[in-house]
Amino acid sequence: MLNYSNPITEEKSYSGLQMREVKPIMKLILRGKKREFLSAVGKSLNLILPAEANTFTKSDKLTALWLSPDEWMIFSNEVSHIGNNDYQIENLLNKSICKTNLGAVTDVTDQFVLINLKGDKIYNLFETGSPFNFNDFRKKKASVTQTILAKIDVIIQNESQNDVNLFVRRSFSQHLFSWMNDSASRL
Amino acid sequence: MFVINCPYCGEREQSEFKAGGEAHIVRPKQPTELSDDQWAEYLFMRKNIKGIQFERWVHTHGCRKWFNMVRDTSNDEIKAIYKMGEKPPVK
Amino acid sequence: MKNKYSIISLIKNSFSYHENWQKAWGNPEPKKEYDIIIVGGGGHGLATAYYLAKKHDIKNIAVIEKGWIGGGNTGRNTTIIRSNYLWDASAGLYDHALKIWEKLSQELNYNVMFSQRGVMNLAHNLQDVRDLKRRTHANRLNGIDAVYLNTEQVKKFCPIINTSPDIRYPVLGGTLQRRAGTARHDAVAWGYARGADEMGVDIIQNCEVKGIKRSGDSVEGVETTKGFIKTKKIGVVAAGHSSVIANMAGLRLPLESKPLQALVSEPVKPIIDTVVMSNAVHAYVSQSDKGELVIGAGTDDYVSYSQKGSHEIVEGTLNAILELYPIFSRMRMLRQWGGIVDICPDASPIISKTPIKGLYFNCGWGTGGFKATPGSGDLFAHTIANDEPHKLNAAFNLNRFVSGDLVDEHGAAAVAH
Amino acid sequence: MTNNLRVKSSKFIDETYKISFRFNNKTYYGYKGDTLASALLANGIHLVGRSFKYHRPRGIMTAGSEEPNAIVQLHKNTSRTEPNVRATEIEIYEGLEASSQNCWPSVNFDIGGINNFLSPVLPAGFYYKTFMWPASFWMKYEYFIRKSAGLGKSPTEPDPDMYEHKYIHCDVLVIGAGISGVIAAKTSAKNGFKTLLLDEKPYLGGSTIYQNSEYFKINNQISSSWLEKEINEIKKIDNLEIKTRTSVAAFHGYNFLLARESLTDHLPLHQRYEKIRHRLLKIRAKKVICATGSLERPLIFDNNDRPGILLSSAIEKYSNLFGVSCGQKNVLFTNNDSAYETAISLFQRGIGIEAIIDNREEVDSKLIKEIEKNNIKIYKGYTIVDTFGYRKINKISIMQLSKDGQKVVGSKISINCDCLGMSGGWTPAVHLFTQSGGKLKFRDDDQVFIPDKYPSNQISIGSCNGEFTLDEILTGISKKLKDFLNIKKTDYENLEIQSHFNKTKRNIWLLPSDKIIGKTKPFVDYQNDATAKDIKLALREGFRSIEHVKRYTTTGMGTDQGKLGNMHALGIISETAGSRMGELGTTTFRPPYTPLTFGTIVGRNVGEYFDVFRKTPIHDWHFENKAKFENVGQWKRAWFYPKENEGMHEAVQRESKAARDSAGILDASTLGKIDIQGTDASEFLNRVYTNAWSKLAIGKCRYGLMLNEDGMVYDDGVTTRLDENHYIMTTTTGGAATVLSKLEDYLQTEWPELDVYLTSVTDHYATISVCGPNSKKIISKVIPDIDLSDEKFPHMSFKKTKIDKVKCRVMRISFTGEQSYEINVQANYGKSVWEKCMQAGKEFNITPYGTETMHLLRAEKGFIIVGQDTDGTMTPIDLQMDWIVSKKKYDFIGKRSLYRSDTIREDRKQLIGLVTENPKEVLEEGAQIVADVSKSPVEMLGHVTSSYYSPNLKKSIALGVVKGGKNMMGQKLIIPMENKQINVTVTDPVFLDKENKRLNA
Repeated sequence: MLNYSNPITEEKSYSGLQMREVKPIMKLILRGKKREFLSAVGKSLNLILPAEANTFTKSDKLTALWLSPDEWMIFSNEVSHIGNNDYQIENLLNKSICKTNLGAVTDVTDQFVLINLKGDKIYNLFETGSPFNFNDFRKKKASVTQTILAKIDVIIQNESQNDVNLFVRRSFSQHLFSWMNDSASRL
Repeated sequence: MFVINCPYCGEREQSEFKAGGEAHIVRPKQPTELSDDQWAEYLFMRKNIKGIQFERWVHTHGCRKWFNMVRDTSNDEIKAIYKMGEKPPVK
Repeated sequence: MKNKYSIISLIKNSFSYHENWQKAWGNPEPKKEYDIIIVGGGGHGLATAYYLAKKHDIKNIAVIEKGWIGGGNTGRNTTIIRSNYLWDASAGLYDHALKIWEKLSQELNYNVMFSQRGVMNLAHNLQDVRDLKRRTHANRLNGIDAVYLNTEQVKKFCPIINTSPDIRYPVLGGTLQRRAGTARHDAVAWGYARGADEMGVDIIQNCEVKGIKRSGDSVEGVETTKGFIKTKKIGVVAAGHSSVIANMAGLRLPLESKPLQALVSEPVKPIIDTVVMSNAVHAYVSQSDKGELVIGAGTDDYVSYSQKGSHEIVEGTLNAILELYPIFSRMRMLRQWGGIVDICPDASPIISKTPIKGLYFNCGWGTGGFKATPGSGDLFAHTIANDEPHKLNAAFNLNRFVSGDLVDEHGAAAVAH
Repeated sequence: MTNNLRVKSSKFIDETYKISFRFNNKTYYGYKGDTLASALLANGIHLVGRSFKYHRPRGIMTAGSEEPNAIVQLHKNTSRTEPNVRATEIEIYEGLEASSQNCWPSVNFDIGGINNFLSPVLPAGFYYKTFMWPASFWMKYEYFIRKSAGLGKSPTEPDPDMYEHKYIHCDVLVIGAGISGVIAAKTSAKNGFKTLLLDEKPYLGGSTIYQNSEYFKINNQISSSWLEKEINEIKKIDNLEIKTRTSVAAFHGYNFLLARESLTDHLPLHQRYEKIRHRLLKIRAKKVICATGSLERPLIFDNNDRPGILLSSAIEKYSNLFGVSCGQKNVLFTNNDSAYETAISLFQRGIGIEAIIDNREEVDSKLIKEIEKNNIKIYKGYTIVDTFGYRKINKISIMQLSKDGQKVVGSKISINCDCLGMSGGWTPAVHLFTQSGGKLKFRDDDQVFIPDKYPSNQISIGSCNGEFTLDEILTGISKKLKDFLNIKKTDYENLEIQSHFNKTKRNIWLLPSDKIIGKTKPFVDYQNDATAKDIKLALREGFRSIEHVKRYTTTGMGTDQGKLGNMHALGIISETAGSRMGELGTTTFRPPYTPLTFGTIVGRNVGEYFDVFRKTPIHDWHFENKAKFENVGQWKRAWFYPKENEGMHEAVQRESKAARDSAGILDASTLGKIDIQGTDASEFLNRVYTNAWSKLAIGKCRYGLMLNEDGMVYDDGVTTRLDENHYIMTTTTGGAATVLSKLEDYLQTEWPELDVYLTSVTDHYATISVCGPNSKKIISKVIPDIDLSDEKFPHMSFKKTKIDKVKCRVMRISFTGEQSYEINVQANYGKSVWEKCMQAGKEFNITPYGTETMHLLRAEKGFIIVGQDTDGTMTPIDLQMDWIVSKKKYDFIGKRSLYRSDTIREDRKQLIGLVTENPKEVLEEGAQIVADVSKSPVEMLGHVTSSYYSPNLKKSIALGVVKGGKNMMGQKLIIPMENKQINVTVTDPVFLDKENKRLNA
């Protein structure tokens, strides 16, 4: 079996803040513009993609983040097995979306690293490196945003109060995690 | 540092965006039919207006969508923002 | 004749408490007609008028300035002067200027404080090294003094640079042009103004051009806030506002005007005695005679005439400064400001005739026009007087954007594997 | 010395907390709450520094951030040293060490003081008129000029402190916590707005908080008591954040502001470790309320710069707030009622007042009556004409003013004194307002500029809006706040105010003297030694605009940015030139309001966080195996893997040879990868690449070249057709981001009709390239299930497969000319697959190679590297890659530009190969290429773009671009080096295996 080496191996804990990578999490980018695309995805996944900007929707198994008017990221709520990256959902979507020319499905499981943050100092951390206005974001349910943190592109998802998922491209993730720890150590 | 109202994501800081120059310069459909002069006009010549300019921006660090902006280049006041393909607002 | 400036005249005037100095330049009302009108009273425009009067014996000239002379990019730049350009055409142009700089204080009888403290350009990656070596070889063959330095030589020439191999983008080497340096920007404008005024040039400030009058494909004069002024030849040297003037004449130029920022620190005793430029990490620094660190930042990516740029640009520049000079962390930014620079797609200027007879443009200097001031003025004067470019500025014509024969100075910006 | 000038205890000073500090190598004591300035004054020290040009002795002039003179060097010769620190701003702390600047050997005796005697020949701009002979001597003159200029000394060690940024988004930002600011903040926060209140000082309440006079009351309470209660209340409000020691540096457009929060500068040194020193606040506010107050104006008369001359309001502050008396024999000089407030304060504290000089002739107010009642002499209608005392003022001369204020009349009166307070009225602190783009208007009554047009959602209130007296401030504030915040009512609707301030003022910018101006030194800019006569000289010499005068005389260019003197400069210019003040305009106030350290601006983005550090999934392996790394964009790529004692050359030779002789392995994960899907994917590729794509079979790969619209090569890479409507494109490492955004741009703006989706998958895959004659054997061990035969898996084709259970993609493509396989596997399995390949290749001596070897190998095959062999001026034709430019396609990006008059020239620079006469001689990359060295200047034909010693060909090879090179095969050319000439021959750029036999070997 192949060894699995995810980029962030340590869980970090500070007063009011815990950070760790959650893996392996299946992640797919879905692209499409047509109404049929949305309904096909809905049927295949039993999940309605969010139409409202900066929000996400959720089913038992999956979460769907709005990224742009024709782009979503869906990811699995539970971790999957190490050593197997053949995803049923991807195959299903390939059939219902790609083969029917309704849109595109791309596996980005390792394109993005999911870092989960918990605690009441999450936003204090973000404020040290992100220009985004989190005032409403942190209060609003099911909010998601793409922005910059420490000069790096990130997707931030407000899972629930004091529980946030952050997605960052893998090649940036160790640098960002180190930066976040440096910042967190002084919050 | 502007606040830009992305037509898809809402108000964001300028640092999430990139500017793309003058808007509504349509790429010629038949470049081979153009003279060198006409091609140069498309390629390089710009109005570079001091005043109300129509220009393109992209939400690079957000939804990656291009859109148009009407901005007064003399004081950087943003007058309007509209999506690609939409008609520019009349002055 | 103006009274000559010298230590003797200073002492002499001190006895009369400096009450008897003459005006450096006058404040005339515009005449009805001039042989040549120069639009734009920055360094380039004033130098153009000066050389027209001096070398081409045309005295009936007006320089029209919408604000105050030297108030645009001349008075807002970081005053770096060098001629170590890659392409033959550029090297010819900028070295022509550098040679004039070397004698300018004496020529103008005005101390422009041209200080040949050397300009160093740093390399931070392997492609930088190739590019700088390429440039150095080209410079040498073009007769321009330039040498390539390895990291230790860089450190020796400017000991405060952090040349540790452990920094994010270590200094891998650099080039040095010793004849290069800095000058006092205001003095250049004022010195040319005084010289031009003495030969009869009218310097008209607070006079804005509102229109270019044409008859057929020739110019007839300019509409200004002080009325219509007739002329057969107009030389436009309006920097960031070139397109505005061009639009008046129904002309489009390959220019975009963007904010460029610079800043100075509080003055301190001498700490850096040369000019160091780093393209890769975007940091240009020198120290003025007053003791301020003079730091050039980059341009923003949008068109703006507001003379304001975004804070990120300044922050990014200081970021790079601290990477290369960690000792400056506790130095303080005293003042920051913005200018409007007109940038050509190939990052080279235009000194050219136009399709309109009698209308000439000198523009597109981007972020680097100051260094060319004397050469640009001299060659533009030649172009206007003879209705024909000098061989040194022939390559900088408008037609290159049609033919494709660009002078691509920024093309060498590398995108490596 | 004891604190003999500490006259009265103050609640702002903690006299139980004694602090020792050093100034000019002597130890002194002060109390917690003192600034360095107040502590020095308490110790009887006025002389703090020397001026910039004339090295005149200078003392403390103000009690705030506008201080021009009292600037010191902190902690000389240590890593925490800092030049030009204002003694009036720095709070003393245990261990503080300060010294005077710009003087030698000491501040009391400074050799540079000789400049004061030379001053007759050093008028404004003297340096423009001299130092020109002999011509070559400027550098020598300049050496001495530079040495004598500058103020403090730059640090010479890295900064031990840390800095941080914080982004704040608020509804209402209130700048300044004086009485107006406190009222505004309370009103805003109580109405539900998320409010931020900032003040540069360590305490709240501005100047009202130490106001202790019965003459100024609110609701029948002394104004300071009333305000204190308000302050106690606002501290309890939830959605109000208050930050003291926080100075707003810049006010940009769209209500974006920068402020510096100073966190440790007031702490004893040993308490600062591991703490953030400054925090740069990046504030975006929906609304901004400027309550920035006002600055007292000095008065301009001969020798108005001696130590012991202060602003009258500063004397009051030192006495009321710090309990320090600046002198025992005070004289106040004024043109308005403010100085009488000071006088009353001093009087109440038993501090001696010798006299008050008031340039107004007939004035009367309750304040003045109070002074007169106490038998303090007031000289009405008088002006000071001179002052005396070298290191400290000891005497003044006064004379009567003529009716029109233009002359002095009568005889001189001398008055002894040890301290002089000046009050020239008040200047609203509109700096931030104008920075934001606000336009000012001039109010003739009291000669002040006040805000006129607001460029963003903001207002100015209080004295920065020209409301100087308590009643002026408080009567309008309620309505203003209601309008601005759009609220119905405030707590301040019906305040009862008592204010006994007579507003008359006699403004004379330059006070007349009995001497001709040429003999006087009336300073306008103290720090830069610019006097009124310098300004007049500039005007005489034809400098007309305020900016010219400012630059010529250096007025307002000091570290105080002319906060005190700029108005006087304007006034003197307009009086001399006969123009009206309002029409002259003002000089531009540029950010920052008070200087900001570079460290603060940069924050934590130093050292390892200077820039992002991107790593491939296999990075750790390279690191463990001692690779040297090369920076490529933000990536760190393995450059070469030296074995013991190997230098780069040896390592690269070994790696290159191994790759061709047996097997090499390269981490190519940094290449950009773009997933392209959609029914128009083929059409899209047709438009963006120069070659045709429609007929590419599924499962096949093709090399593509991308141009800019100007026809110049922009990027290249291999694209694979995965399915009918599905491609995977690779780009160069450096080009990945720009290519994707360029393609998106075309899709969204030019070709929205195309059904194409682009998604970056660069980071999703680890890309492992195994090349060499044994690569097939190695891959067959790693992926046994796959048929690797040339028939089933030929060059330029692709297969989906699995390694163990992990799906991956394998392409048979080659950048080395060797048979070569590229495995793309999900990143988290990348390192494992790499190790598996290493394991499988062990018997074949599989050799990891880095970018340097990759560059060498591809050069042997004549493959270009975009950015190294091209420089933005090369077309595909120039690269001798005509074959890749489709003649059939109607259009693609850049096509039209290939047919311009210059791009079709035959003698453009073209890519060629070069071999040296001496096969051992390796050319320098970047060296120029010429045909003839006899002519001068030498005509340069081109340059060497890539150059290596090829261990496989056992000779030096190079690529270069040469004018007309295409038709120069076999021709001899010269590489002219500094000390020698190297003879070379032009060859085909493909040095090895032209027939491509090795691809299938």
